[in-house]
Order: sequence, then C-alpha cells, then structure tokens
Amino acid sequence: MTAVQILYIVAFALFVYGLMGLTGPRTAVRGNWIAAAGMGVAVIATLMIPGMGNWWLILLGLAIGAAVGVPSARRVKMTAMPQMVALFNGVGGGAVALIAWVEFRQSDGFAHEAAYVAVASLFAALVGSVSFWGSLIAFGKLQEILPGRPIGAGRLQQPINLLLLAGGLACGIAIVAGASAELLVIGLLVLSAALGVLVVLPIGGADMPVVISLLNALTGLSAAAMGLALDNTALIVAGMIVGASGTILTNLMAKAMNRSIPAIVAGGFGGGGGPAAEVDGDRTVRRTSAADAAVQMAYANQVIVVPGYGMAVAQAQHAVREMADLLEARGVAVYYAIHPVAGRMPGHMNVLLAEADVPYDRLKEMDEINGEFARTDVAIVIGANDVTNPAARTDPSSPIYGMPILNVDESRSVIVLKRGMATGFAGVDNALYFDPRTAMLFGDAKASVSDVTEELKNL
Amino acid sequence: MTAVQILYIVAFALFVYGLMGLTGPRTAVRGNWIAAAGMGVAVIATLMIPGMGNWWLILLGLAIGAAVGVPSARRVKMTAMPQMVALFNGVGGGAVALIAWVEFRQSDGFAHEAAYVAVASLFAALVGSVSFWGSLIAFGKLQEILPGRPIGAGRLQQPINLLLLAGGLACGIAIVAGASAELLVIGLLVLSAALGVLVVLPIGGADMPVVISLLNALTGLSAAAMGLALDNTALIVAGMIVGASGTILTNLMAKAMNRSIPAIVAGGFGGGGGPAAEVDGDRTVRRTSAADAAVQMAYANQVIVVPGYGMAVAQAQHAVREMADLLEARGVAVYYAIHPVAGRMPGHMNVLLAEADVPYDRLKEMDEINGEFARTDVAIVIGANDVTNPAARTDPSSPIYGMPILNVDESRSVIVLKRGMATGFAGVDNALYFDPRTAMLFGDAKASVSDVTEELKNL
Amino acid sequence: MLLQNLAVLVLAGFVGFLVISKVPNTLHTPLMSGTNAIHGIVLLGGLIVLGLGAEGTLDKILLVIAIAFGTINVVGGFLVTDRMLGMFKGRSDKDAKR
Amino acid sequence: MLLQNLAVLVLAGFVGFLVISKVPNTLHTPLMSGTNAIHGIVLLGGLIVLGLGAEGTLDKILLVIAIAFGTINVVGGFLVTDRMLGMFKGRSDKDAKR
Ligand SMILES: NC(=O)c1ccc[n+]([C@@H]2O[C@H](COP(=O)([O-])OP(=O)(O)OC[C@H]3O[C@@H](n4cnc5c(N)ncnc54)[C@H](OP(=O)(O)O)[C@@H]3O)[C@@H](O)[C@H]2O)c1
Ligand SMILES: NC(=O)c1ccc[n+]([C@@H]2O[C@H](COP(=O)([O-])OP(=O)(O)OC[C@H]3O[C@@H](n4cnc5c(N)ncnc54)[C@H](OP(=O)(O)O)[C@@H]3O)[C@@H](O)[C@H]2O)c1
Repeated sequence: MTAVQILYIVAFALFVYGLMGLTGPRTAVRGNWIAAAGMGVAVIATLMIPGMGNWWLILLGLAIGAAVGVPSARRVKMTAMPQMVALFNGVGGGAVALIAWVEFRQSDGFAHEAAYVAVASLFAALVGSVSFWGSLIAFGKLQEILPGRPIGAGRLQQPINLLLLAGGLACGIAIVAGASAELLVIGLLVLSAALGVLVVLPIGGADMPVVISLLNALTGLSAAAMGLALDNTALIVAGMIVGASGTILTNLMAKAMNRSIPAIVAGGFGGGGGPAAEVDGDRTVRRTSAADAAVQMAYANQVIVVPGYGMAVAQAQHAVREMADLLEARGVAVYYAIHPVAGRMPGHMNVLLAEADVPYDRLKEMDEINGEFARTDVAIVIGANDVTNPAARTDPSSPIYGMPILNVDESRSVIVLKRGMATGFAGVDNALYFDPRTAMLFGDAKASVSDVTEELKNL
Repeated sequence: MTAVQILYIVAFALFVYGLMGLTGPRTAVRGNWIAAAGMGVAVIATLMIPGMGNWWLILLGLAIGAAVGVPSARRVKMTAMPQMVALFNGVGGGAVALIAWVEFRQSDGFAHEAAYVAVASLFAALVGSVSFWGSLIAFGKLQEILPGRPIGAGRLQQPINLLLLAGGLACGIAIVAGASAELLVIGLLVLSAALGVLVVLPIGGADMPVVISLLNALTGLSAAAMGLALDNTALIVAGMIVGASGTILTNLMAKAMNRSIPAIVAGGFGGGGGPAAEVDGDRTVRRTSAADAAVQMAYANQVIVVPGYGMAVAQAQHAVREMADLLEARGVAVYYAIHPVAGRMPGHMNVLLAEADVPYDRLKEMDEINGEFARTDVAIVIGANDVTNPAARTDPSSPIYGMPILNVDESRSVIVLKRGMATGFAGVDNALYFDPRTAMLFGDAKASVSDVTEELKNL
Repeated sequence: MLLQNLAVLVLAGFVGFLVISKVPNTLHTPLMSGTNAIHGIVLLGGLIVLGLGAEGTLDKILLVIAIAFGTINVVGGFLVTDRMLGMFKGRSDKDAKR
Repeated sequence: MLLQNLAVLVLAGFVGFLVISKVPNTLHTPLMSGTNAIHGIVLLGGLIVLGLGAEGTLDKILLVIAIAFGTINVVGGFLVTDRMLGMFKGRSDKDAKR
C-alpha cells in the first residue's frame, strides 16, 4: 500500500499543479495535461493495490468509457460544449451513486461498517444521484431536447422539492440507524433523482451554465465523500478540490451577472426572450437598412463590435470577422467589447471569436473599453441586449440594476442587430433601443451581418 | 484525542483563513488576530490531551515566554522591527532544536522509534539550530552589535560550511543507523550552530531581510518535521504552510532586488556603502545649499519625494513630512515615489512614512508614478541611491542591470540628499549625480531636510 | 484515520478555494471543464470496489457501468478542455501580460 | 499514519504557496512577521513532550526553555505584526481598491 499511497500523493500534487496552470492563459493547455497525467498516475496506482482482480471487467468498463468519451469529446461543436460538460459531469455523479449502491449491497447495508462510512456513502449516493439527473436535464435543455423555458409546479415547487429531500434523508437515516432493506437505498436514489430533475426543470436555459457549475461542485463533493467512505486519499483530495473550486466558480459566475445562487435554484426567472413585439407601445424605434449601416461604418474612424448571445445563436462570428476585415481594410479601427457575461457562459464570446480567428489584441474586456465608447463613431451591437442596458445604471427597480454594463450609449451612434424587440435573458426592456442615436437592423444576426458585408464590398 | 484532533483542524483552518486576510490591506489586521486565535485553539487543544501533567512547569514556561515576548514586542521601535522579527524567529528555531534534543534523551537515541521519527527529529534539530544561531547573528548585525559588513573566510568559506554540514549530517546518520551516544546529537547541534553562524556572518547587513525570510521558512520546515516526528497534525500543517509561504516570500523579495538566493547565501556582496569620497575623479558634481533647494521647491508646481535607505538611517521621515506640509501649504503638489525595494525591507518606506502620518494617497508605487517624473519640476531624493540609478536601464554590465528603477532622471531638476558620494547597497556608482540637472545637498538626511524646512519657513 | 482524512479534506478545500480565486473571466469555462474532468476520479472507487472482489452479477454490471461512466468523465473532460483551450493558443502571449 | 501525514504535508505546502502568491509588496514585511508568529506553534511540541511526562531535571529545564521560546515567538510575533499593520490603519481603504 505504501507505493500506492505515495503515487496518490504524486497524483493530487499533479492535480493541484495542473489547476494552477489552468488559471493562467499561457500555461492552461499544459496545466490541463498535467492534471490528466495526475489522473493516469492515480488510476495506475489503484490498479497496483494488492489483491486486485476482476481484470476483464475492469478493462471492459475502461474500454467502454474510452470508446464513448473520446469520440464525443472530439466531435462536439464548440457551441455545444456547455451541454457536453453537463453530460460528462452527470456521468461522474452517476458513477458515484452506483458505487455507493453497490457498497450498500456488498456490506449488507453497512452492517459491519463504522457509522461514518455509512453516512459518507449515503451522502455520496444522494448528491451523486441529484447531480446525475440534474445534469441530464440541463443537457436536455441546452441541447433543446427539452424546452428551454422554465417548467415548474409554481408555488408547489418548493414544498415538493423539500419533501423529496426529506424523504431521501429519511431513507438514509434509517439505513445509518441500522435498517438494511435494499428498498431504502433504492428509495434514496429514486427520491434524489426526482429532486435533481425537479430542481433543474424550472430553471431557464440561460441560467444553465451556473447550474452546471453548481452540479459540478456537487459531484466533486460526492466524490470526496466517497473517498472518506473508502479511505482513499486521492478521492478525498481531488473531490474536495473540485467541490471547493466549483463552489467559488459558481459564485463568481453568478456574481458576474448580478444573480444569487439561491435565486437561480429557486428557478422561474431567466426563460429567455419573451414574445417578439416589433414596436413598443408608446415609444418608437428607428430602423435602418444594411446599406445605411455599411455606409455609416465605412466612414467611421472607430467602430466597436458588441457581441452577445444572439451572435452565438446565429453563429455569426465568422461573418462578423469578415465584416471587420473589410472595415479595417478601409482604415477603420475595429475593436470588440467583451462583457464578462455576454452570451450564456463565461468566456462564451472569447471562445466564439477565437474560433473565427479574431486577433486577440482586438478583444477588449469591459473595464478596458468602457472609456473608449465616448470616442467611438459607431457601436454595432450584435445580438447583445442585457449587457448594454442602461437600466443597470439608472433604474434601481430593474432586476439587472447594479450589473456593470458596456457603455454603448455613450458612443456617437449605435446600430443594434436583433430579430425583433424581444427582451434578453433578464426579460427587461432596453431603453437603448429608443435612444435617438440608436438604429435597429432587424433580422437574424448572421443574415444581417452578411448583408452589411455585401454592401461594404459594393461601396 | 478526537476532540483534540478536531480542534487542531479548527486551528489550522483559522491559520489559513487568517493568512488569507493578511494578504489584503483591508483585512490584514483582522487576519492577524484570526491566526492568533487559531494559535490559542491549538494550545488549548494540546493542553486537553489526556494524561497531560507537569502543569507547573508548563505554566512557568508560558509565563516566562509571555513576560519576555509581550513587552519586547510592545516597546520595539518601528525601525528595529526587522531585527525583532529575526529574534522571534530565532527562538522558534531554538525551541525546535531543544525539543528534538530532549526527544533524543527521552527515547534513548530513538532506540524504540520508527526510523522516520528519528530522521524527522534530527532534521528538525539541525535546521532549528541553524535557524536559531543564524537569526541571532542577523539580529546582532541589524542591531549593530556586530559589524554590518561581511565577515568571512574568503575562499575557504564554502568548503568550511560544507564540512560543517557534512559533519552534522554524519552525526544524524549515525544516530539513525542505531548509535545512541548523546555526544552525537550534541555534535549535530553544535556543528549546525556553527554552520548557522558562519553562513550569516559573511552576509552584508543589506541582504539581511532576505536572510531573515529564509530563516523564517527554515524554522517553519523544522516545525513541520517536528510535527511528523510527534504525529501532530497542527504542527505539520502550520509548519509546512510557513515553510512554503516563507520560501515564496524569500523569492519574491530577492527577485524584487534582482538578486538570487544562492548569491545572497554565498555572501560577500552588499556590505553597504564604500568609503565616502566627496568628488569623483574626473567628473564633477554640482552642490547646492538648503536655501537654494528651498527656493527651488517652493516655486515648483509639482515635487516628488524619493525616499530611500538613507531616510530610514537618518530617521528623517517626520522631518520630511513637515517639509512636505509646508510645500503643500504653498500650493505645491507633493507625491512620494515608493520603489518596492527602497530601504532594507519590503514596505520599509511605507511603514516609515505611515509612521509619520503621510496621507496614504500621496504614496505612489513605482508603476503609478514613473510616468509623472517628466511632468515634475523637482524630484528630491532623500537617501535613495540604487533605486534611482539609470545604469539599471542602460548599462548591461552593472550588477543592478535589469532592476526596474524610478525614472528620477526624467524630471526637470533633481536634488539629492546624502552624506557623501558613497555608493548604496549594490556598491555601484550612480550617473544621476553627474547629470547637469542634478544638485547634491550633502549631509545627514534629517539635518538637511530640517535645514530646508527652516528655509521654507523664512521664505 | 477518519480524523486525518478530515484534515486532508479541509486542506484540500482551501487548496481548491485558493487556486481558483485569481482566475481571469475568460478561463472560467475551461476551468469548469477541467475541474469537471478531475472529479472523474470517482473511477477509482469503481476500480477498488470491483477489483477487490465485488460479488453478484448485478453488482458487477453496476460497477462496470460506474467505471465506464467515470472513464467517460475523465477522458471526455480532459479532451474537451484541451479543445477549448486550443482556441486560445497563439493568442495567449498578449493575455499573459495582464 | 506517516503516509497520511505526508499527504497533509504536501497539501499544506500548496496552501502556503497559493496563499502568498497574490500579496502586494507593501505587505511583505507584516506577512513575514505573521508567518513567523505561526511557526511559534512549535510551542505545542514542548507542551506535549513535557506534559506527557518528560523525566530528568535537565530535560525539564530544556523543555521549559523551549516552551518559553515558543511562547515568545507566538506572542511577540502576533503583537509585532499587529503593530506593523496598525501603521496602515485608516489608510487601507484607498489601497484596497487596487
Ligand atoms: N455569460 C454567462 O456566463 C451567462 C450565463 C447565464 C446567463 N447569462 C445572462 O445572459 C445575458 C447575456 O446578455 P447578452 O446581452 O449577451 O444576451 P441577452 O441579453 O440574452 O440578449 C440576447 C439578444 O439576442 C437576440 N437574438 C437572439 N437570437 C438572435 C439571432 N439569431 N439573431 C440576432 N439576434 C438574436 C435576442 O433578441 P431577439 O429575440 O429580438 O432577436 C436577445 O435580446 C445576461 O443577462 C447574463 O446575465 C450569462
Ligand atoms: N527593500 C528591500 O527589501 C531590500 C532588502 C535588502 C537590500 N535591498 C537593496 O537596498 C537598496 C535600496 O536602495 P536605496 O536607494 O533605498 O538605498 P541605497 O542604494 O542602499 O542607498 C542609500 C544611500 O543613502 C545614503 N545614506 C546613508 N545614510 C544616510 C544618512 N544618514 N543621511 C543621508 N543619506 C544617507 C547613502 O549614501 P551616503 O553614505 O553617501 O550618505 C547611500 O548611498 C537596493 O539596492 C535594494 O536592492 C533592499
């Protein structure tokens, strides 16, 4: 066991070292592989434990996993990554739940184990099961297998969830107290599965990244609990690191969009745009055409592109890049203003624009670019909404009040590309659209940008 | 033991939480007390270990420690803090060495202990003893009980040190191998004491802060080793945290002054100023008087004060504050340019100027102020030398080449206050003094500043 | 044993907390994905319980599934993270300066 | 036992490393002083060896000295750190913004 233990220490040291790398852009790729190497060490160490057997079955499991995991990771599209991460997270939680269940069966309901083994295993089973089913629902919503809008039982939601949780806990307590009927552990797994499903169903598609991060942290915690039950240092350390870092990450993400985790889990908010209504009741918006927009930008000194969720939906990043290239060829300075929570996951815009090979020095973070708008001739907002909403600065009653926004309204003129007058993620109107300096170019972002590009070519 | 273990976990959690506080200026004071609370918890937990006895002796030890520690910490002057820290660090190392020695005596030379207990204890003894004696020498140098200049055996230094280390290790190995003569452990303690003394003696007074930080890290490591020997989690965790953070800190400090730790420990460099020679051979410097300096500053729009080691030596901070007040009363904008390694310990200038109640928003860090010099009428350099030396930018053969410096030479005129033409810590000439825009005001910094202040009052 | 493990747990929690607290916004998603891969370590649990002699067909089937799940989590997680990070390659030098 | 302790040791090392890596220059000296106080924890070693029944006069004397040394380190260390930090009080708000 000594060699195994030492290798475990090596393994988790590699995890930590790898994670430290992952937090810096220059070292991130290497950090990821260092952590992967740590995982290799941990697996090999485990296979070295004296008395290991069932080799064929082990190989079978590993082979199936690799056969499924490798191609799906290789083939998934950039924009489908969030749901892929959800799926990978889910199966991790599922594994924990299954192992805990088998442990129960092998030990006759933890009859001969210390109480803490039972408690830790059952905690792992409950959390793992919540994570598995919750992640599946999150996957379904993001993949649009399930409707993205909140599905819930309204005011009954909270009591039902609490009841499910209480039921799961009751099963667990009965087992720890000495009951050993297998029905109890199955009951625990089923109740927590229902809990996972019902907690995630009412959450709007837009809140999903935060929820996935939360489920990720939960899976980490369940792994740590499993480690306590199995007295396995590698599991404890790795699981707890993920549990802690995942919690912080969830918080950072929630904070960046001025939401609180309880509010998100309580659900019901953030169902994405309401029904499109082209013109607002009393106020009017100014419309523009692709040709006008092209002329306006072609003769500008500086243009700032403000991408948002709509650009991701429309997959317009390549078209945007092309448009920007034409503008730059005409001597226009083009920058991209990246709001930290534009899109539906942190770094969403960076990933997309990087995919379209936008030079990195053109991407400016919010703090860096906010002073520039006042010096900018045209700000072109491509499918962004909430991150440009001045209500965040001016209207204390707005749900997004206090969120830092891009000061698009300070630039000399604004062109907004979106399909209609629908609200964004937060479901609030945007006064920017009624600003006399703003012109709307309605239509799918990709189509609109392509039209503008064509017009630019003809100028 | 369960309660003790749990309290230990609480204790080290408080240490970490406290340290996290100590890294931010707003939370630092509280962080320090949180860590202290952790220490209280750890001590109480230890006293709860079943079977504790010898209560009167324990109380005696605690009482003596408190009676010595509290007043010396309360009374020490701000500028004597580095040597105080050295002393506190030293006694920590001494405690480790003593405990290891007693352990040896109590267990008949570790006869009935696992090998790792012997190894860890002897490591603790060796490192603790080096740290104790090294810290005493550092204290002596900084307190000017010993001469600040390097004292060494020249080329024999390294072989002698290596011999001492080898001797100490040999004693240790003999004990681990089974020998149990007490002479061996005493030999180990004495040889490592000699090593500590001989390593620190040749180091110039100016490198002392780095050395103290290094000895601090070593004491931490020895505490961790002692924890392994005693199977005490609190000691392991706390000791190792200090060992690791101390190592990083030492590195940061060394890097900030463009030195490497091996070079410092090898010693011989950094003995402080050479003999004063008022005028350099072929080049001449321009001298000025307190009256002229006063006039020059009184009619400036902006003055930047560049404090350095000389201000600390002369204890001129209060005088400087008074001078700045007078200037500000006349409408002159006064800022202080704080180089990260000005003085002899990181933050040295901040501490001194804070003591003199200089408003915090007047203190500007290097990066913040370097652009300002070009817009500045008078830069007054008070006992700083190396941190203003343009050779760091221009002369690749200079030992300080590459160190970031304050761009004093960009300001419209420079007044340098120092006693003579002696070099600073790095022992290199400073071309700034021969710049036609520079005027020298020779004399002790405090006296010169007071003279200028008097002149200002009479204007 | 348990208490030592608790100490390890608490320390690992601090490590997780500290390691994340200075990460740029842009890297949130790859980081989430990377930590996601790391909790695939539950795979070890499956290996241990199966390898040290689980009995019964159902149990064996469940454990093979668990191992497969864990492996998907690990392999898929690291690969996807690498692909995400690949997007930033070549551009990282500018960013590193911040 | 030893191996568990080694795991604890490695984790504590990472914690120490991570906690320090984002500290402003100004706080280097108080931080050095604060960590210095923390290693005064060696005091516990003295308490344990003496309390659990060290024998012999010399040994007892040595241990009392060790305890006194450790106490000086702890008490003095925290007090001096507090005094250093006190110098920055009231000014910290400006600094915190950076
Ligand atoms: N980044 C994250 O981590 C994250 C995670 C979860 C939630 N959020 C939240 O998501 C929001 C992000 O702000 P955002 O400004 O990027 O997006 P947004 O406020 O959700 O607005 C997106 C806009 O894009 C338009 N749009 C949708 N599909 C389009 C298409 N095909 N072509 C053109 N336009 C299209 C929509 O209007 P039409 O329907 O009228 O076209 C919608 O108003 C914030 O409220 C943030 O808090 C962010
Ligand atoms: N901050 C740290 O952590 C730290 C630690 C160790 C070493 N260092 C090193 O120390 C140096 C710090 O640079 P520095 O510019 O502050 O100091 P410096 O380069 O050492 O120069 C100090 C100058 O002050 C003058 N001086 C001494 N006593 C004086 C008095 N009573 N009145 C007036 N002038 C007096 C000396 O010249 P005269 O003799 O002609 O008066 C000397 O040239 C750097 O090289 C740095 O690497 C820093």
